[in-house]
Amino acid sequence: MPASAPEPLSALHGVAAPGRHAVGGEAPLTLRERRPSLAMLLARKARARDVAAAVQRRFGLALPAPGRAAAAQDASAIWTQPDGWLLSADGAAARDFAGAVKSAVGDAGSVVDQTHGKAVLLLTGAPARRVLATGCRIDLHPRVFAPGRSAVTQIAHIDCILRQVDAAPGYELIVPSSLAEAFYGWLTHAASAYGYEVLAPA
Amino acid sequence: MSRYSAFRLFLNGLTGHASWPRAWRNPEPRSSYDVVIVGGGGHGLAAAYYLAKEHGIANVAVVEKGPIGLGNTGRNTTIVRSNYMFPQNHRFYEWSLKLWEGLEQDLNFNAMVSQRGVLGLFHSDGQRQIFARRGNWMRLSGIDAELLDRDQVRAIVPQLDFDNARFPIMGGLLQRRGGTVRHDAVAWGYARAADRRGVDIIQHCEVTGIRIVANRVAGVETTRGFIGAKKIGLAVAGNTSHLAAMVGLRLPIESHVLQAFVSEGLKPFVDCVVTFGAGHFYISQSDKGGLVFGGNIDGYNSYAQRGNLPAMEHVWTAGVALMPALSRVRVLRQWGGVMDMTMDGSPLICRTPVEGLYLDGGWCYGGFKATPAAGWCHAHTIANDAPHALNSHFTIDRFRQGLTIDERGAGPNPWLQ
Amino acid sequence: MHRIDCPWCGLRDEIEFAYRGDATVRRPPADAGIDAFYEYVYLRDNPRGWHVEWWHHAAGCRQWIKVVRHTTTHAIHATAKADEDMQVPRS
Amino acid sequence: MSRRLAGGGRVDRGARLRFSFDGDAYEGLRGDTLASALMANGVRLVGRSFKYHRPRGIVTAGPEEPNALVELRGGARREANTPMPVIELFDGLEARSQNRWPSLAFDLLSANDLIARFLPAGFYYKTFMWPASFWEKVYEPLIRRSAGLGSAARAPDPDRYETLHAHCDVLVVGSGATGLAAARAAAEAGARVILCEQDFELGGGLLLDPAHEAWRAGMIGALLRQSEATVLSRTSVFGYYDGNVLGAIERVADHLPVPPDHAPRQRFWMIRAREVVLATGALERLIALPDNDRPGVMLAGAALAYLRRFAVAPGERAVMFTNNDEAYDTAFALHDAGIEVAAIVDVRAATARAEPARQRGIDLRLGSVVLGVHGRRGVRGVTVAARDGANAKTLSADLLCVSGGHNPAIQLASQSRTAMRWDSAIAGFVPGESTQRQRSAGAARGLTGIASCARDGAAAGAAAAADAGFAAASGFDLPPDSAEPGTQVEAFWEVRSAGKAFVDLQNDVTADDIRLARREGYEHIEHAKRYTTLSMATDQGKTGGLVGAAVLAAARGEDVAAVGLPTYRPFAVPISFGAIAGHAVGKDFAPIRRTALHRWHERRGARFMEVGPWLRPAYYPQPGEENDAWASVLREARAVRQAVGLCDVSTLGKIDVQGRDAAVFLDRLYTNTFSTLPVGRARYGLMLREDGIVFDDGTTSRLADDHFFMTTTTVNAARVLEHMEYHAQTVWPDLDVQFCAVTDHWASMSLAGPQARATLAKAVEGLDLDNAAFPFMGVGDAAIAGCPVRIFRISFSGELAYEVATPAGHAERVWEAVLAAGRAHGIAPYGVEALGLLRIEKGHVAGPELTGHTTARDLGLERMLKKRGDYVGRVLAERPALADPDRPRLVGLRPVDRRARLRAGGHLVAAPGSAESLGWLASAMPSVELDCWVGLGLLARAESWRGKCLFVAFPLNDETTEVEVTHPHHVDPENARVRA
Repeated sequence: MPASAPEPLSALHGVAAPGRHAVGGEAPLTLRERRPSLAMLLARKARARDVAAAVQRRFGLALPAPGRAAAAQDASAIWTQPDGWLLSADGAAARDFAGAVKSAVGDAGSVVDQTHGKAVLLLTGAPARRVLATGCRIDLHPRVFAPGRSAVTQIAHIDCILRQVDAAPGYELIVPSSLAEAFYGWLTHAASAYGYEVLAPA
Repeated sequence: MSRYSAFRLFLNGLTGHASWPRAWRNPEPRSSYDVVIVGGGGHGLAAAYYLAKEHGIANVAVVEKGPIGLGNTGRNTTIVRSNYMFPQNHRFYEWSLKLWEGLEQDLNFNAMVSQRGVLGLFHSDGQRQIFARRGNWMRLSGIDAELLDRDQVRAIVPQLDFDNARFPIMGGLLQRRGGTVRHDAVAWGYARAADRRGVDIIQHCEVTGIRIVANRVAGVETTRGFIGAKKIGLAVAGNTSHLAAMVGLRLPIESHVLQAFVSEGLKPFVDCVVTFGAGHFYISQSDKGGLVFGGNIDGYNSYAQRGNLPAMEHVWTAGVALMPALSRVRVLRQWGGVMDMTMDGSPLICRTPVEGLYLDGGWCYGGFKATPAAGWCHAHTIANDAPHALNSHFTIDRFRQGLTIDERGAGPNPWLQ
Repeated sequence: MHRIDCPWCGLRDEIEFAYRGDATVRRPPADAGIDAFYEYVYLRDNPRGWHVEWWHHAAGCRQWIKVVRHTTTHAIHATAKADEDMQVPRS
Repeated sequence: MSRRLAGGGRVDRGARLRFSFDGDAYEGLRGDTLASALMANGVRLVGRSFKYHRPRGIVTAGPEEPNALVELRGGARREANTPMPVIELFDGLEARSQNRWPSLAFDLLSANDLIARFLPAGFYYKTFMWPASFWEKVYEPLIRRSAGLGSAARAPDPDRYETLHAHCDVLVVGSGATGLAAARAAAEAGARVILCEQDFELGGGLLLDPAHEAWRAGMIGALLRQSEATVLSRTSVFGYYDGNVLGAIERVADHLPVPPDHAPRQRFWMIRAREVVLATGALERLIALPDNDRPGVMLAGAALAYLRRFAVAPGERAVMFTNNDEAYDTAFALHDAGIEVAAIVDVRAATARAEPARQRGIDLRLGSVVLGVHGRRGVRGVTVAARDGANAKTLSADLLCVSGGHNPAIQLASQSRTAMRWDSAIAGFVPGESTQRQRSAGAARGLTGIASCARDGAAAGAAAAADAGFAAASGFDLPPDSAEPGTQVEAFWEVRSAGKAFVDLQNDVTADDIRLARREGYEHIEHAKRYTTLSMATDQGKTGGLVGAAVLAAARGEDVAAVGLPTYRPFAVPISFGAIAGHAVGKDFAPIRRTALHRWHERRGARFMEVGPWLRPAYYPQPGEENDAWASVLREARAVRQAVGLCDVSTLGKIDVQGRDAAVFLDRLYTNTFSTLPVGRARYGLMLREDGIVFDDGTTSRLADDHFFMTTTTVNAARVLEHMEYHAQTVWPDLDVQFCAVTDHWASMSLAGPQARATLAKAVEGLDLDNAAFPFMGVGDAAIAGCPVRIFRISFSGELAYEVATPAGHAERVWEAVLAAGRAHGIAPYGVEALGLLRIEKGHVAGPELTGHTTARDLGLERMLKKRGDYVGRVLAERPALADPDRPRLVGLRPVDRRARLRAGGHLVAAPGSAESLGWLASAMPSVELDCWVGLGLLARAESWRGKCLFVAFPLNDETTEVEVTHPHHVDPENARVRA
């Protein structure tokens, strides 16, 4: 691994152009690309407890239960499968994040870098739930899905890891990078009924 | 006496149609028959008809748990064709097509055999090559097939999406002799013709058991009592496993539900049968004007004659992707049939390990178009206790031997067949 | 539309899953011979009634789960993880 | 002549809307339907029937309308068979009558009516058989042209559609008194409620009586104040599916000339409901009597709707024909509105309504029937008589209102698999015990009267909410009990007399047709339905289906209850294709997968091709090659053979495999061994299905003892992952192995050609490419342009080649750096076509050979089958027919005439004209090395043909080409280049 690789291009580079797409002057939705480092962490057979302890020690992060997400100072995690989590980190912690996770869990876990394999979008605003409901088949009503909840599902025929980040509501949408442009096309089409603003990537 | 013709229709018209006889009798079952056919769909009725006509065996009963012709015969998309890849299949279906071509005169019943052409579309070079291999093989076997390019397809079905499609249309394989047949009329026509040759059609008579003596059939237990039989033919596709289990037989079959749909009646919209190659969709237009269409099975074991929304969404989406003008057409009805899905997508017409018990099943998507030939081959196999060359490949044993006939190459995955 | 209660993810639409057939058949030992593998790969009870079957949660947690489902009513009696034994209701 | 009443109704007299019907201009009001607006304009003849082309008028005021169907709008938005009573009037609306020629008033095909005696039910099954060839040529074209109703649009629909996935605790279908009460009770209990109403106004029957307006408004207001209640008008629930999932279509913009920007025309609500309350009401049924189809014959409830809701006089002089008390409401309303009611003809001997009728001075004829209708294009009079036919008398009238009683609208309940039972009190079928989480309420289960329906609805709503776990107390006023007695129906279906008595108006099915069907043995209701087409028209027999069943029952001498109804299948109302297809049409039919280099390929002008969900560059035309794809493909392939080329192979499936047992797991998946593979090396692997047929192939590398990097073919990537998950989770759950798809994380590119090493050496940092240090099948990490890369020395083309993988975000930078490094060597990017050409020359198998039918031996890969140890497919591959040495086997093929072209899909035959296929040509391409076409085929008894000639038959093109059978490796059979 070279000491400092150049800045990578995101799968949405040139697709998600910042700007307002208003309806009647309104743009109640915001859409922002996020570019965290991502790593899949899969516990080895019968080592889930060791993995959890190691992640707690290293990142101060309690690995979440099914259907949940958790966040700490330097990393956050989404449950994706039994004994499997998608971990993410921003800023300084993002550097060689997969390596850092692997060094933390050692032979208790298998770690796979997914930073370039996914695109991450943050959709925020009052109509977000309704917009997602045109493609997302799970119930996002606040009685059953709230900040801290996550789901691995399919939205508009595209595999998507979904996490609610706040009560605005705001949702993080993580999709395969090869389908990011297709997903972005669907999402903006759905959001066009309400008006949305694309913010510069965070 | 009761022959159908325009002249007789005219005469009856003058007398208020009061003297038309029953199309088939409603007899009480006798205590025994030479052959009992289980299943009063097109296949069972055809087998009985051909037993009487071709083999002189008229002491035959067809037992049906409900009224005849309301299983898969009455719930398919009415397509007939013989455009299969493998000779074991295309020779059989070609014989079926030949029988369809002479059926109405043979039965004296207009089943509206309409050879309007069956056009399968391809969307890539790879698909073109597979279609070419299939079409060439058909031609080697003497069956009509034409490979069309995009412009030739456009001339036949101009309302396809040639300009904005996700998977552009590159051409198609056309079988002009393929087409549609009025499905209900097939059951009625065979019933009437078999009845006139002495076959007893016994409706509302459900088989509850098969009596075996020394590994040989003795008859069927039914809701109307025991009926003795020297030979028994099962023609109950959709429920073949259920009947086979009565004699302890497990089969390489899963039952799946396949949906079909019909639109409101429209003035002529699409002339031939069209099959989408990039999605699961086929469509034709009935003589009444309804667009009849379907797609793939729902994809799970089911004996329920009804389907669900996901398969419906797939089929309709594919329909509008193929023909954008369909978008504002309204659809009237949705229904489901239960398919015997075999592990290679091809049927069974064969003897079984039980002496005197014969099987016609495993039809997957092919049951309706096979009706005449399946009945014909089933009758031959029963009469001779040996298959005809046309169905000699359709055995249970082929799976054990590695002689599967897998048109799609999907392997032992019925939900993909 | 079937709504399947994934033991990991909760109630989800049928489309997230791939149906994968009878879950009571077991792969025979490697030396069991052709007949045993023939039965495993090809022969099915295909019951009219309750059926224990595999559904692969392909668009979710990627787990193979067991579902006890009725093949004429489509009612779902229970779901379970791959390594759990399933009881089939009597009726 | 305006039939609009001076006052009343729910129309806005201040909002005049212009519209046209059959080219004639009219005016209506906001709040009208097309039906009410035409009626207000005095138009009675609005359509022609299906078979006899008889003149028809408006019969109902709802979607159950059998007669008044039109083509609505024009051009790409034309919509056939649209029932007038559901068309909300908008300014500029255009509609045309259908199924007539040349005009509605003068329809030549109405000649069918004159010869109707020769066209009974099923006549076509008995004729058109002679001569045989005439069916397709003569009879059928005639039948097809005259069949059908309206014409569909021919152009793509310009409107958009939307799907909405909804979840609720209680779904209420119908917004009459029952539905409003149910929805409010459930919402106030705390449940999430969705209320669907098919009409554009909420209220159902409440809309027909101003006395209920205050209660209706109060209920709607209360419901709208509930934050968890979603109230949908113009929304028809069409189907009840498993899992308590229902489908509904919201007509978002059908009442507007065109949908507003960004708005869909229709929205498909897929509703997952914990509990459902069906408050679908009841539908009035007709009575079969001679000429009961004449324009001016109308159901009693419809006449009331036109009068009260739309303020239109449905006629000037009415006769009411009924078997129940409810119809009297209509008669009295007509009378009170100043329309003359010439008589009420009641089949019953007595009624509690006799007194109010007589008070109004209406001629009440008890124990009487209507024997027939006069007037061809519209009712001019009716003949009435005692039930035994005595005292026949003709009354002048232009309106015959008919009420044969009411059928609960049980379509949805029936779809939910609820069995129906006969209720003799209403002479109709009502829902029995529920099988899903569903209950029917109000008129939908046979109740009558606003108050009792509202009470039933409130109870059903509260119970549904409680079953869903919401039991907060709720309370609201119900409408007062009225003094009106419950309806007293006498089952009465048909007046038997000379003439056509219709039971299915749209399909022209008469009571005689039903009796004919029975005589001929079509006596089961499903047979009778199919033989006569009863209930198979667009209205699905909503007004006459039960009447037909009753006529059949009488003919069979049985009860209607025993005869039953045909099965109700979805849809409760017809729904448009587009609404269900939603967004995923046209280019959006399936999401496109793009590689990280996609935009580079676009900038370079690549022609793309679809490979599964992916778009891949087929080739890169250069100036001068725009109209000659072959020139590009051959140039790119030549560059690889002679210099060096670079190909985007990112679409290959990539799977990261880790764990203590990773090697053991791979040994069991692949036919060959991976546990012996050294770290830092790659190996070609072959996978079988359990039935012994080849499944997939690819190269898998060992990165560490417990870490592998697997590749699959592009098309099988998902299936291979599933196959691995099946075996890891269910067959060998004891193995410690984890895996994860990394296809999208890594971009990969194949650098191939004699100059590949020189090119790569110039670009790469941190890896010694010397043949000894980095041999064929070597794997190593390095950097290019500062970006991390992993380099695999593997080859698909048969040339010296390296596959360079880099995290996708670096793909363009690495790709361009490699191109720059190769510029001096004449590097060319090459696409999938050249890649295919190169692999065919080399004799490597791919998709066209891996068809799901071929074994490892068939493909010449038997060396890949390990002798010991378990692996998937090992046992069944030994089945007799799969082990047969005569099976078709991979060979190379070249034309004997070196200029001849080979076409994949041709069959191999021993001699021209032979019908026996010995095998087939799977792949073919022009060689850039041999100066002729080369192909790969599968040929039976291949060994005996080696070096001999046979023929490729392509009868579809009338082509036969003589070919020589060769080794499959057309290029470099010794495989020296890849090791150079």
